[in-house]
Amino acid sequence: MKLLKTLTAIAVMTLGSGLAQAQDKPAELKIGITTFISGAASVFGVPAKAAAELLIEEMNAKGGIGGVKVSATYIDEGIGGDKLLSEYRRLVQEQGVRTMLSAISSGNCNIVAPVAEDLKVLNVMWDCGTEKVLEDKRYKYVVRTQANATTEMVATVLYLLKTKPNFSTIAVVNQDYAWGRDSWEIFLNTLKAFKPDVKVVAEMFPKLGASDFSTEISRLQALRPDVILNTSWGGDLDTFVRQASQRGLFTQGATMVLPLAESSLERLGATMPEGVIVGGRGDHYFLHPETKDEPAHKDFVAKFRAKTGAYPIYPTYHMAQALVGLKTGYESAIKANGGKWPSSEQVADAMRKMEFKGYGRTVTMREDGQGLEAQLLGITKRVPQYPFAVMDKMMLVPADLVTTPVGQKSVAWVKTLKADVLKSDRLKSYDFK
Amino acid sequence: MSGYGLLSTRGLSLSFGGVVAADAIDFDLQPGERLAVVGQNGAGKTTFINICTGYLKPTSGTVLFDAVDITGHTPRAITRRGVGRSFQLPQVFTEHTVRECLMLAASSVKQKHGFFLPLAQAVDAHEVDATLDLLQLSARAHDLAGSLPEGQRKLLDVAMALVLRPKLMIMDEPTSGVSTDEKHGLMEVLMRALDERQVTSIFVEHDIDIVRRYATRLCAWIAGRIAADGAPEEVLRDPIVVKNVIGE
Amino acid sequence: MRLRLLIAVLAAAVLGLAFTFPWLKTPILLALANGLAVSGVIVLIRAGQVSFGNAMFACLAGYSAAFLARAWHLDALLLIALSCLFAALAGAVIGLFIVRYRGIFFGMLNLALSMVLFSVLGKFGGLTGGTDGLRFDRPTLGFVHLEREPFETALLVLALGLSIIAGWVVQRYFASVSGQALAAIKTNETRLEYLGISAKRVFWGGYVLAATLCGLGGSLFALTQGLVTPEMGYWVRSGELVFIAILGGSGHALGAFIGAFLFEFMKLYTAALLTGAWQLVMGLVLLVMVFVAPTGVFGMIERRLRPGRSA
Amino acid sequence: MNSSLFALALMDGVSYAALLFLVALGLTLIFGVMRILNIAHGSLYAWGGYFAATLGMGITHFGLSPLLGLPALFVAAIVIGVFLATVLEFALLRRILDKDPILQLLVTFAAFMVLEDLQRMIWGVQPVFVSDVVTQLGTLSVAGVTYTRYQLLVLPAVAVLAFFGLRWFLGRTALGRQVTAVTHHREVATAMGVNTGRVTWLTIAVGGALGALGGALASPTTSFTPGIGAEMMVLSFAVVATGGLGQIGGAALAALMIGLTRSFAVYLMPEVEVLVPYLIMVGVLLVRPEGLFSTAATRRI
Repeated sequence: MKLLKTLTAIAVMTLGSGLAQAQDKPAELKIGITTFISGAASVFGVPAKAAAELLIEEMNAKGGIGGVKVSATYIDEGIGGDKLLSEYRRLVQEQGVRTMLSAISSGNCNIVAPVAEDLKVLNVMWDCGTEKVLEDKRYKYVVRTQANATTEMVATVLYLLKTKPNFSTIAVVNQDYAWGRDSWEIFLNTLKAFKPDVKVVAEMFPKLGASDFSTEISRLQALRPDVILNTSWGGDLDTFVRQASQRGLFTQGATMVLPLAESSLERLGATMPEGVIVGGRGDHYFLHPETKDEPAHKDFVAKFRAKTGAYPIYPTYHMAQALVGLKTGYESAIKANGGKWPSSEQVADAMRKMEFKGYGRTVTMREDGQGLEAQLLGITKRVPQYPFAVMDKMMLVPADLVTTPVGQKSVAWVKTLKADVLKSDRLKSYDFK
Repeated sequence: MSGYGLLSTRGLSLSFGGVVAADAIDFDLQPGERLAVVGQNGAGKTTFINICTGYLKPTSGTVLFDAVDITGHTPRAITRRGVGRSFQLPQVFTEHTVRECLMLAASSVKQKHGFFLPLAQAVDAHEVDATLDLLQLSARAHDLAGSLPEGQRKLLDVAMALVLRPKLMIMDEPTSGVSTDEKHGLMEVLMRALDERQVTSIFVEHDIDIVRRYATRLCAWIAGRIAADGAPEEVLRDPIVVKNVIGE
Repeated sequence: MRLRLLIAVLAAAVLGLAFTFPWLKTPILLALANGLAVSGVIVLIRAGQVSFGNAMFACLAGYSAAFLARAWHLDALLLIALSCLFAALAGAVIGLFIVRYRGIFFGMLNLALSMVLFSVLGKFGGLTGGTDGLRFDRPTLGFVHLEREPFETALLVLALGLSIIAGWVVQRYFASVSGQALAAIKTNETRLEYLGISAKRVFWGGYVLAATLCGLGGSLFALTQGLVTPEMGYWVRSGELVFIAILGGSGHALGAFIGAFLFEFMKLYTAALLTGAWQLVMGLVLLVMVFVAPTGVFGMIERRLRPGRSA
Repeated sequence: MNSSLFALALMDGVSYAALLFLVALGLTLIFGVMRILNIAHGSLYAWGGYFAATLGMGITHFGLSPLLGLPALFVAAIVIGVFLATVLEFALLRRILDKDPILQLLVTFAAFMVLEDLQRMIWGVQPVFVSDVVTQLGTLSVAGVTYTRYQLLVLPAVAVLAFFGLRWFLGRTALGRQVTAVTHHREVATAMGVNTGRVTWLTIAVGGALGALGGALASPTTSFTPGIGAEMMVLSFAVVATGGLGQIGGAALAALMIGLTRSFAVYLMPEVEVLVPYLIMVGVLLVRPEGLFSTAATRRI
């Protein structure tokens, strides 16, 4: 009766965890965090997890959220969408978690959002980019504490046009999955709004986790486009940059646009050449021109380096935003609730009408649950202070300029963009200091 | 050329590499015969059997069974026409019991390959038991075929062919790998079985006594050809045979 | 017979647990879905063949269920039936040429085909939702609209019933003429031919049955999750199915389900207790099984049940 | 597609095929002697790459001469390859020779899973690479396209050397002949007094080293991340099956077919790129069920 033994064993193990409901102030606030611990995307997930541990510890030291200590359980997104879903359910149904921070992967956000709604748990999308999830369906329990793909891509186009107004051809090498395809769609539509006559000379979508881009690079070298876009990340991006620089693709005069490369700068070290346009999916950077000297930020960078030996990258900042956002949301909900502990919907509701500040500019939340987060881009530069490239000629793009208004669809909206956005005096530029 | 026998070949040739395994063999077997085949290893005995039962395809020539051209047919098709075969290395289902092996064979006669019809119900038990008795395997009926000693494996090998009710039974060295003192017992059982079922038979044999005792006709194979063919005694007296086959 | 009793007890235990601890429903459903797919794998193992691509049929069934659900909002029962049918058809077609192969080639060809499916599903995102897969809304079950909880309960009972039927079918098949001939493929195909039985046709039958069972598992999996992804067909998934078969024991359909449950809970608790060591644990368990108990857990139980004969 | 692009695709294809071939060669060699398809071979590739990268970092870290870069790759490959292969052989493979092929396959599958996680525990999840070697060797320009000497010359050269070296070893040397003997008929070889145990171990060591070498040589141009082993393993399977199990020449041809078709696909129809290896494999096996170079052996009955 081995099976029966196992089952009863589990039964006993789980007997304790009853259904911790909202309303009465709980002993601790259980939150579930999904992040990549295995798989290629763990280059984001693992640092983000480290940041979460760091920040939750700090938060609890300062009394937690509304006087309640926070305890986090982590789920590995690397196990695949379907397994993730059952883990997610287990956390909610078995351990009675009512607050989830999920997810990194856009695919996983699309998966968990409806389930969260169905299970009536608050789900904070803390890092995923897909704009569709909040544009296609109105959610009650789902919010996002950072920008979305549209904001990021439109800002990237603006920065490209600011730094290199005159070009006629572009080629793209994106990972072959939702993010790679969608980000290119938005980018191209936006670009066409400003430059209707731009010519796309090659669209290449090597598979996610590809280990060899030689052929793509040869093709790019033969085609010699003015601009090359690559929105990939992690190992794929590293490999591409390395193989490209080994083969002198960077020295051929094409402007390389790598909107996620902020997360690879330290890893790539000397391999990353100067003059490449890089971004970090938001306005966060350990050398953020406006916040790098704020004590809180400095403290975070120092602690994070002490813990992991590396500088924080954008996913760690997104994690920080999610946690600060959650705290702000809970506390305003508690206030609204006359000091009583709020229900998930009350918090979800409060999180739609609040402002909060992580380590970048203040993020404003909209009624559709989408956060308005400014965007920071720059051009790589070598400096003696760091063994890796840093961002120079940085530009901060306010989110409202480049984010689809509530109720509109990005694909349609970006086509309506007018060139005068480029002249906006709210686009602030900073050099590396 | 006379008319065709039960099994006939015309100009049957097969060569792989440089080796000529069958060299324009013309051969006729009449119903009721009990043909022994002698010849040294590599003389082409097994090759001949393999061609006749469809395991190998000849480079040229034809094989006829019951005056029907079966050249190059699959072993399956030829078996269905009524040619049973046993092997030098017994081919049994080592992970089935002796009885299951026979039942499986029996089931194929009826051509019932039901997905749900249990094997036991698909075959006629008497038939199976009769064959088991006939080849003195009843005692081992419920042992795994893989666990049988060589001699009984040989019997099972034959039994599986015999349960198909063949017109012709071709046995490749039925007594090889069996100790000399068991050989005669084995042959007795086999021959009784073949008589009772009135099956014409061909058997490859090295032991001259056995040939003398059981064969009605003898063919001597040399280098892919039938060097001598006739009544056992005269063939065994044939000097070429004495020189190349018996080797005295 | 004691085996029947055991099955009854286990089935009761499963239901009992599901009702006592609602959160267990999802894992139990997944285990049953896996068990069904694995009972298909066991059929192939009977013939001495192991496929490193059988998850493709689960994947195909899952996607067809998802398509049908999105296109016509069919009832869950219909979805299961149709997607199984589809898997069966796919198995029949692929089987036509794949039954010519044995051993490593059989395994590798299945793997290759499943990888083709996997890549195609990932590539043509417009149609298949790409690597993110397809979501579909909870369908009616027996033409009744159900909330998540009752839906899961109903689905669980249904899955349990289907599993018992499937197990019975498989065992019945093993005892049948075709089933016995299938087992003979493992030991002596030549003799099979010399009995006038077509090994290929027999194997084809087994392959189609295996595909159908995997399809059944896949459709239940899809209904449980309301989501299908190409991952369902990735070759490692097929590897897991074979792993489960060895863990549970390939001698009896029950082994498939025992294995599937052990697997599911191993997974749950490794994920929770030793995150990041899942493959390590799985690998070690597999090694132990192969060397210590090649007949799997069912093999051990069976020896208890009838001390006389050890298969 | 004009002739210069054709040339480019050709060169990309060849350098890709070179790596593929090295890995597949190891796999097919081991199969030849043990009749076991070693699924853990993919891990050897990954470990080779990671270990080479570690050595490379060591070189830069201790400020040793960068000229050591290239030799270091081979050292890494041989050390880790022989080490892992030996562990596998003594711990597992030699114990399963007489087991059911299914179980054999599963044992190596298990070994693969274990090695995958161990590798993640040792080298973590961050992409790992060291590319100094490539930068030193410099580049050369063909039809206005810059190639690294490393990819264009070194990789194919190593592959060709491995191919003929192995041919020579198996055909001309006494030890090689023993290996061939074991490949053809284990029992007979043993009867003839060949020390099968030693020969087997030798072959596995060589095969393992080749797998690791594939990884080591890939490490300067590729980021090593978890999962890269599984990736390469499925590919090398496709190569070996297409070429015919145990067929060295077959592996070479299959690797070229797959490498070239893939790179042409990137130019002509990028959508099918990922499918190429599998389509080729299925296509070939449909026509030649035993793969390109081997022929069906009729069972003695």
